Amino acid sequence: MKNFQLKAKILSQTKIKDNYWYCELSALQAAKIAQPGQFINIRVNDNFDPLLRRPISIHGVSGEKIKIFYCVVGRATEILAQRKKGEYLDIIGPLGNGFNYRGGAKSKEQTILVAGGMGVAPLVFLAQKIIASKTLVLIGAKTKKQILCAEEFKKLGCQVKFSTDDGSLGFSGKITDLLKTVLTQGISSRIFACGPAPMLKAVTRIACENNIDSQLSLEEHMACGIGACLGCVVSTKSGYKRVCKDGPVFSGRELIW
Amino acid sequence: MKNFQLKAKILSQTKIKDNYWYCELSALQAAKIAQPGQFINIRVNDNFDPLLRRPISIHGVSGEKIKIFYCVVGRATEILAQRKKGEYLDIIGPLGNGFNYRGGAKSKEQTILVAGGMGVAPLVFLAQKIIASKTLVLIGAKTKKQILCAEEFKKLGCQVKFSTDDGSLGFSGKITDLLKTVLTQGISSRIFACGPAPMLKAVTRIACENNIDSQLSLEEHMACGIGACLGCVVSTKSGYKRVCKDGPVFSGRELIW
Amino acid sequence: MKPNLSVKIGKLDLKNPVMVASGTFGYAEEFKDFFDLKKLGAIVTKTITIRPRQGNLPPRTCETPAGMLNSIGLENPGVDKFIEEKIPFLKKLGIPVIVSIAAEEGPEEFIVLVKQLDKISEISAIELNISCPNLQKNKLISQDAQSTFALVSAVRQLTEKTLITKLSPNVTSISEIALAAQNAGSDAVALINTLTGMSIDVHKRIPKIASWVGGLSGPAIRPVAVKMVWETYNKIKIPIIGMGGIMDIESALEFFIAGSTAISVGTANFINPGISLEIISGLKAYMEDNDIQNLSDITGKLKACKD
Amino acid sequence: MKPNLSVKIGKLDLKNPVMVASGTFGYAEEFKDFFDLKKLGAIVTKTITIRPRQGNLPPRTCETPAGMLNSIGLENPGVDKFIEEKIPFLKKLGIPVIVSIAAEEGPEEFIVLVKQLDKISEISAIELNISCPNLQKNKLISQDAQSTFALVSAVRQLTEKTLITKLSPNVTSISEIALAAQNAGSDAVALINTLTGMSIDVHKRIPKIASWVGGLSGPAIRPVAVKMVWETYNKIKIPIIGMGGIMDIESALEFFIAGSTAISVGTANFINPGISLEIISGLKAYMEDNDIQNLSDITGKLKACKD
Ligand SMILES: Cc1cc2nc3c(=O)[nH]c(=O)nc-3n(C[C@H](O)[C@H](O)[C@H](O)COP(=O)(O)OP(=O)(O)OC[C@H]3O[C@@H](n4cnc5c(N)ncnc54)[C@H](O)[C@@H]3O)c2cc1C
Ligand SMILES: Cc1cc2nc3c(=O)[nH]c(=O)nc-3n(C[C@H](O)[C@H](O)[C@H](O)COP(=O)(O)OP(=O)(O)OC[C@H]3O[C@@H](n4cnc5c(N)ncnc54)[C@H](O)[C@@H]3O)c2cc1C
Ligand SMILES: Cc1cc2nc3c(=O)[nH]c(=O)nc-3n(C[C@H](O)[C@H](O)[C@H](O)COP(=O)(O)O)c2cc1C
Ligand SMILES: Cc1cc2nc3c(=O)[nH]c(=O)nc-3n(C[C@H](O)[C@H](O)[C@H](O)COP(=O)(O)O)c2cc1C
Ligand code: FES
Ligand code: FES
Repeated sequence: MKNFQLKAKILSQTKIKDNYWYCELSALQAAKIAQPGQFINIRVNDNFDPLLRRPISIHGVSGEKIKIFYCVVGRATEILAQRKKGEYLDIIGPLGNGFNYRGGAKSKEQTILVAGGMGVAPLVFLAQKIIASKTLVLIGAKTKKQILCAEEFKKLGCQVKFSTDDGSLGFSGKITDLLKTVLTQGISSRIFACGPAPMLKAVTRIACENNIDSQLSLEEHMACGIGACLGCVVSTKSGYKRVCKDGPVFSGRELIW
Repeated sequence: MKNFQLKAKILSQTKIKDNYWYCELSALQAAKIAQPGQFINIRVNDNFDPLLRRPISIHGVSGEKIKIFYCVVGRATEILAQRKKGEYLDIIGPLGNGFNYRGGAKSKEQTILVAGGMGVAPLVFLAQKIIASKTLVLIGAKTKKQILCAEEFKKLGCQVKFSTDDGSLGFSGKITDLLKTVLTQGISSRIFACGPAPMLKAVTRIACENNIDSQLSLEEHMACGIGACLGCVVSTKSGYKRVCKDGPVFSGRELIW
Repeated sequence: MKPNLSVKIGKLDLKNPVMVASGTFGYAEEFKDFFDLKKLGAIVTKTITIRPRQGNLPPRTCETPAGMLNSIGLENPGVDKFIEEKIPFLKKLGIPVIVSIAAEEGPEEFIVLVKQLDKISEISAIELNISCPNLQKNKLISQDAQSTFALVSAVRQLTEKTLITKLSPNVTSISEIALAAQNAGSDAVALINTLTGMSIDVHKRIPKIASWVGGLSGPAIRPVAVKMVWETYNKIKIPIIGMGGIMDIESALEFFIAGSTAISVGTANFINPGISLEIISGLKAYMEDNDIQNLSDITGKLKACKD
Repeated sequence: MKPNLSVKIGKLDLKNPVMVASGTFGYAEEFKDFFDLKKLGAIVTKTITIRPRQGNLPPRTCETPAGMLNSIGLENPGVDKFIEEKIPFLKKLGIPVIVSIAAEEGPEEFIVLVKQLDKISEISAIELNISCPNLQKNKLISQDAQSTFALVSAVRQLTEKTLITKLSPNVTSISEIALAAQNAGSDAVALINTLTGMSIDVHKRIPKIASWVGGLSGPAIRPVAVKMVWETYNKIKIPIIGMGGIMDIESALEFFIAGSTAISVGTANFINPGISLEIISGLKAYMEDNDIQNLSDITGKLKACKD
């Protein structure tokens, strides 16, 4: 698949709540071919501090638009949030290998999406592409306030369940414990997950124990984002692989946690 | 005189023309004591690139307001111009020793202000403080379009003459040749000048030849702006002096060009 | 007057002096979407070793002010697989291919590698990476003039191909090492490799990259690199390939004026994959604007400051 | 639990470990408007020499990516005028005053200076600046372990005051030089001084600072400095005063965790004159948040990365 370096116009930039921002970019060439699980690599300004681009998942696509959903956690995301509608962002994308969602689920089996924290970002895009009625989304966070994108998933027709560490919404405890419970209740054929590394590790193990396919979207610190620097590797059964190029989505079967 | 480090609110930010910007800051403590010829040292953003503050003359003061007038010539001034009304700028000031304008001109003698290019910036503030009816302002630039602040000086009641390299306005040629002509026509007691170094050098010589006091506002690259690093020195008869602390205004008599 | 951008490095004729730095351009394939690779002056490949190397544990990179640290640890497929899998693509580009090589254990590995690569006609030149900070060694070859001389001399006897010696900035005097390389028969020197550096996550109290220490690159190190090029230019006669924080045409020009015959773009490839082309056209424009016919008219032509 | 910020450097008891770096704080007067200077752990003065020095030609500073170059050339009033004019103000502050000294021509000047300063009770410690890159010398004392040993040994015999040796990063192995300073009786080492660097105005083709080469400081060099502190911490026993690009509490903490007993704030004073106080309070907050009683509980306490 081809990558593009584009000057993408900011079509909208909206604070959803707290540090969470939703932004739409005009990036026709990239939008046309983008797949769920892929990301764009954004240069937030023209200076050399911050120096590197920042990888942000593609949260959705419509027409010429690429939608992103991000959290301000440090300097680059802070600068990104200050960029205004009408300005241009230098982006590269769509990058990486997304979720392999085609085929898959047999008639009665459901697909489970497991989203921890910001992990919702790529999964909303994925949910648009698969049959919503057969999709169960688990969204986990520390507390109710941090539960993200529930409405988006519901609008798409997915069934949504929550877990919060403090029990303020849905299942009280870890999202992976909710996943275990859910797996005992129905027939699931595959799990797609995105979230913090410890969560993904646990999801992989649970999927494995239940003999279900899992696909995990990983994060590693990236310098180039295009597979050139070999900076962003993870251990797999066939040696180190690059999260940016060979991933960010990996099958649970190949990863060595 | 005391210096302050302040978070100054941007009260207005206006493009005058081309790369020239006029900006008003709320900085009560600094405004209260600011003198013509002094400057403020601005941190244009929170990142480390650009790293250093940028010195900008005080263009005027009213109440809590400090007014600046600047030209976008590089990265820091570009970022400055992007900062919006309502945002805060980290400034230090008022810094340096300004023009010594008190006393001075005897009854029939006039004061001459010589402004080359952006050199108008501090001289407008100076013109407010001296008796306008006895002040002649020479403004020089390459071409008519680059003549700045003429209206400001006129409104204050100063007599204004122009020089342009291409003759598109006023005297055709160098501002220093205009100065020479002017000096043959009336009795002048003192010259205040700000502009490019070669102009200031010529002004110093002309003033000296005519036995008139001159005060020049100099520029040097500054790291600290508060006299600590010894970076911004110029040669004077009593050795190197710091532009930021001992200047930026120096008497023509002390400078060694 | 059309400016002439061609330069000569040893036996190599480059149509322009802009190359890409080892380790920052993979084996070129990753960049094919971003610009026409044929326009590059030359390509320097990621350093290879005899055996395949897994490289270091992740995390391998982190950002620093105007720079980055890396500790890839020379992950590479090994020379045989390199020849088999990477050379065909590089060959098709029809531009000079400079292969960077390193030893994992002892200098004799350079001998083995050079002998093998010498036979491959698609390879235009060999770069001796004796300055990689990411192999846990006490002292690098390029941190000692005698070791540098010995290594380069030994290799020189084995090949007629253009030999480039890549130097480390982590030394008291880089020009002494460059001189040793020249005296041993190196056709050119490439400088600088990364400065050793370290960055700490103060909340977890762990280093930000798993191997503790890494190599610092990017605009942060440019003044150090420019100074080293200038110092070396004044001491040696062979061409210098300058690099370290080149981000745009202006910073590229700094290196030419300081004495580089050619330049390499490194970290900038990550931020702006098409930057090499921008530099090539910027160079043309600069030469035209300044009535410069040949690059040699600016190489090392730094004058004193005065009013 | 109230965190204890005090540290000991030789005979010096500092109420907190935050000092200001030589040459970046003048003789303290310039900063009095910005914060209560009494709150500093110690002040290191601009380096002085026996005779007054004019310093280098301007321009003396320029900006670089996340850094700056300087070539002040040790402009100073000379030791006599320093004692007469600067000590009275410093004395009034009531905090430890560390006087930095350098030689213009030969090492014997250090002897003269130390003898003279030894008699002055207001001076708490002496810092030997054997690493200033802005005196046009071929090789600095601190670029050679033997010369460092010889100089420090000679000076050690002349004073009971705390002796700090300031080291240059422009060396192959800074920890070897630090070891030499320790073995010669230095009470502490301060690192790093600036990296030599150069920056070019490509339009005029002249260096941006008049002396061609200058010293690079600021956040750009931080990873190099942190690495050198860590390397040195693992080799010597005397305290390290760490510096190089400290801009805020986080970067200050990097230096403690890498092995510094105290830190110096340099270039950051130019950007945020009150930064030292912010670091002192940030340090208190960090210790409280992490239940740390004494600074020594984090000094050099870097752990390996792992999941
Ligand atoms: C494939 C991928 C997809 C992502 N998608 C999203 C998303 O849709 N929404 C979202 O909010 N975040 C996403 N992230 C995370 C996002 O990239 C980081 O939050 C961002 O880079 C932080 O930059 P910062 O300067 O604000 O914070 P910093 O202060 O630099 O760092 C904060 C954290 O972000 C990490 N980080 C910093 N730079 C990089 C980099 N170049 N590459 C990878 N990680 C880095 C740091 O390790 C640190 O843990 C994604 C990351 C990856 C790898
Ligand atoms: C006392 C004083 C008063 C000034 N008043 C005004 C004013 O009222 N309006 C105005 O438009 N300009 C003024 N200047 C000039 C202004 O400071 C520079 O234009 C500005 O710093 C350029 O920054 P930059 O990043 O945009 O450009 P750069 O790309 O950094 O450089 C462009 C030019 O500005 C000079 N410069 C850069 N940094 C500094 C620095 N830290 N100190 C001094 N010079 C620097 C460079 O040497 C170069 O010639 C003044 C300068 C001084 C010393
Ligand atoms: C991620 C990364 C990997 C590198 N790998 C190599 C390498 O394999 N061999 C080598 O000689 N230099 C390697 N380098 C050093 C670069 O070739 C170059 O010398 C250095 O980065 C300075 O240039 P820059 O600041 O433009 O990046 C690497 C640099 C980076 C950033
Ligand atoms: C303008 C300037 C002047 C300096 N003068 C001296 C000096 O006189 N003596 C000295 O030992 N170090 C001097 N230094 C070096 C600093 O003390 C410090 O070691 C170095 O700048 C690194 O720290 P930083 O990055 O925090 O500035 C100077 C640094 C700067 C920026
Ligand atoms: S970030 Fe460079 S290979 Fe993945
Ligand atoms: S800028 Fe530091 S003394 Fe003037």
